[in-house]
Amino acid sequence: MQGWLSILLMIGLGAGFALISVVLSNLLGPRKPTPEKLAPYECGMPPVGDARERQSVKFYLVAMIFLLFDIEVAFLYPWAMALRDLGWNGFVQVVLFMLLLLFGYLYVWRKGALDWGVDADASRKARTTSVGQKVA
Amino acid sequence: MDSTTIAAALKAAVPDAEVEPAESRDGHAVIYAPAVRIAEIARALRDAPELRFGFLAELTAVDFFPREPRYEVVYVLVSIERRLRLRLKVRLPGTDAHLSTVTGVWPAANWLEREVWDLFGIAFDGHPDPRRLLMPEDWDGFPLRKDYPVQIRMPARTHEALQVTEEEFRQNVQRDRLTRR
Amino acid sequence: MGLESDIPVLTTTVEKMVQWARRSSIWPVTFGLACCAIEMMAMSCSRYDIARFGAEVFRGSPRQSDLMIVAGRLSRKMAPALRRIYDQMPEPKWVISMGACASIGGVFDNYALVQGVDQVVPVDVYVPGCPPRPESLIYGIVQLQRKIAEQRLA
Amino acid sequence: MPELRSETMTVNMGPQHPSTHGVLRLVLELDGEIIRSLAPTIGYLHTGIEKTAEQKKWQQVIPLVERMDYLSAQSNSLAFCLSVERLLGIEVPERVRLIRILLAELQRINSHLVWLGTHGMEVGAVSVMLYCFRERELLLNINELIAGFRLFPSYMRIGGLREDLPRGFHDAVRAFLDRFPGKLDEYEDLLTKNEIYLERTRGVGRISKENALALSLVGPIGRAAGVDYDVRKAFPYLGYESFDFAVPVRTEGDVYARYLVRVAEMRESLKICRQALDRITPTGAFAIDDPRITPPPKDRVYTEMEALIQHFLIYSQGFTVPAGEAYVPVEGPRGEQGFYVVADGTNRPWRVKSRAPSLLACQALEHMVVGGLIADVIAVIGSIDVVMGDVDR
Repeated sequence: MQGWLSILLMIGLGAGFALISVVLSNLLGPRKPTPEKLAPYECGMPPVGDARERQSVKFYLVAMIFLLFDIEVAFLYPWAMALRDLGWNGFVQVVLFMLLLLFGYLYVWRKGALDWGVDADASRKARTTSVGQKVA
Repeated sequence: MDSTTIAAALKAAVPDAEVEPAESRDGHAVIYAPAVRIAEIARALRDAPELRFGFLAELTAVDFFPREPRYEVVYVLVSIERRLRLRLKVRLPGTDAHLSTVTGVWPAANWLEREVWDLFGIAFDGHPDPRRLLMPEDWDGFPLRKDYPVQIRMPARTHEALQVTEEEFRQNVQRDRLTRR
Repeated sequence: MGLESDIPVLTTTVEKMVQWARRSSIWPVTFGLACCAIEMMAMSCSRYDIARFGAEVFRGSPRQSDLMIVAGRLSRKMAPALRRIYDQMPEPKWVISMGACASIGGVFDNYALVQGVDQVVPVDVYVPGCPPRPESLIYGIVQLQRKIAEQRLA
Repeated sequence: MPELRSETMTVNMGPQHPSTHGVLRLVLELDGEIIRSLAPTIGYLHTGIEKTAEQKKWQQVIPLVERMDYLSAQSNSLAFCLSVERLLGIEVPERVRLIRILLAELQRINSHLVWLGTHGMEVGAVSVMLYCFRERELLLNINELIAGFRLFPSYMRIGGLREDLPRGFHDAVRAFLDRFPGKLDEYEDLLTKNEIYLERTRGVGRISKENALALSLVGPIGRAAGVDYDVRKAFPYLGYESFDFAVPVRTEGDVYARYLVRVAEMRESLKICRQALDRITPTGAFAIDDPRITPPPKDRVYTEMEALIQHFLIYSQGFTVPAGEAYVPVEGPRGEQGFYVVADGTNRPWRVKSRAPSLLACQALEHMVVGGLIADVIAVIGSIDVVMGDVDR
């Protein structure tokens, strides 16, 4: 039980601090909404168009790929802590886990999901020359 | 290569343009050109082999208010290969001063002509985008004219209408709050 | 604010504590218009470091700032934008009008400038100079801090 | 599978933006992160300086002119003084020409330091800004030494200088000239071979030589694109032909080339400053001794009547400039600067028009940015070194 106390304490402190600052600022903060203040901030100009516009799908794609590899790193932390007593078979398991994700990374790279920006745009246009035909 | 030789070379390129050199105090050639033929003269100045004025340094106007040919539009041109500088000047009457644009010859003149239109009211025919450059879009009067007062007592316009009217905005905020709860 | 008893505790009123917190970390919004902005940048760099007074974080958006330093000459075309930025700042907000051009139109008494920013936004501290030296702007910010210290928590 | 209908999104990078170097407004049309079109709007800092200059006497126009392009105040006042002196037909003494060259080159380094600092900070190298502004403070100390004012010394006057050089001037400038090359190498170590900086700037905002010349981009932007035109070499003034310095020219025309050109220009300016400093004598003639233009020394004003009259005539009525027009080009930090001055024979200018290199750089922004990423707009605006005071006047 002794080990768990420090973790609970840390979670309590973290959540507590966040909770307190949110609740306090909601309660104590002065609230004087005026139409100008609530208008979206457009660098000093009246808002041009509304903010809910269609986003291109590659933003979503990159977010997913980032999530994937971020969680992979998150798994490494506890493993690195317990490295000594896991011994060799723990090590082999992690290497297998990393290899699996490495293949995933290579696949994503080859499919061009990581290409971003000007050259990607040009190559994508070159690949889909006419309507619907995908050039290998 | 002072103004007379440049004028002669220009007469050779554009035969019937009455181009007259003028004396200048700062050692650079000065030439007066007719307002109607400015487009061909500009093209000749840039493309004629012995002139090659490829760099338009400056395009501005001067308002000599009481004097009758009221405006003078000034083109400061530089030929980098020949190391020549030239000031091409065009006299314009006071009422309905207009001139054909030279953005075809020097694309840099686009904004410079917009600024001359904005501050002097000299129209440039055929200009791709003849809006005001520096003053607010709905400004009336041309500030750099000599008969325009220096200081105008006008309260600063601080309120620009929001994209939506006020009660429309209030309804949006209301509806937003309802849907969230 | 006193230290009567021997318990090492500092007693103060909530208002003093809140005003102390507000004035010790004023976050200015980057509103550099002209030459005064260069002196404002010089003030936030290493020689006249404004970080000593807690105001070195120049926030880009008005939502996260509570001080607007109008640094430079305000033209008529820019006045509505200045007013909108001021409106979009959250409530405890202050304005420093830096330089002669912002305060009274300065050298340029002509059609193009708003002769004094106080026609557009309420100003708390006027800093003279064209451009004011970084020290005088820091002095302006310290005066503003003194002004905040006395303000009531209405 | 029909081609997906993609909508473009208009984003307003408005007048109040941390990285538009002042109040420049860009309405960007974005497809994802790629810019389809860009419409700059300027005029948010229009101060009507040219209109106010027509109401002032000749010597009073110098403080106005310095506040146009507020990063190169000395070369602005130098350009104005040269144009008016050409109209008056007067020649300043040799020593004054050397001091003016030295001050103009120090102002170029000063302006390039502000450019390097802000451009570095926007691309992510925040420490470059702190270092650059630290060196710039030494230059501002020199300005304070000669005229008591950091940014706009107004030290150059029509007909020479305001007063002679102060005592500690030579060792102050020499101290700066000895310290600065080492610091410049420090900045280069930070950026020149920095992989992130190369990735952010190489091939970004490219403009071809013909396009640059057609859009009248001279100065560092033109020289980075291959336009080999420097007013100090093409139309020498003030005796620049007696100095040996090189003009750095590159051909790529992208943000990285402009960075290299400006850093090389700073080294060349150091060479010019050293040569000029050795040829300037600590004391000597500092203005032309024409009684109509240069006020008499103070001690004579207190004792002699004519000096008193001459002093008050100059400061109350000013001097008259014969009718005519003049335009003397000067190589400012942003390219060719010059004042087209028209005089009508009275003691006030009839028309003062300043050539604004930043205005043309702003106009060319569209050709450099369309097709690139939105993050590159920040790097390109930093690289063309736009000063809004110069754009809007």
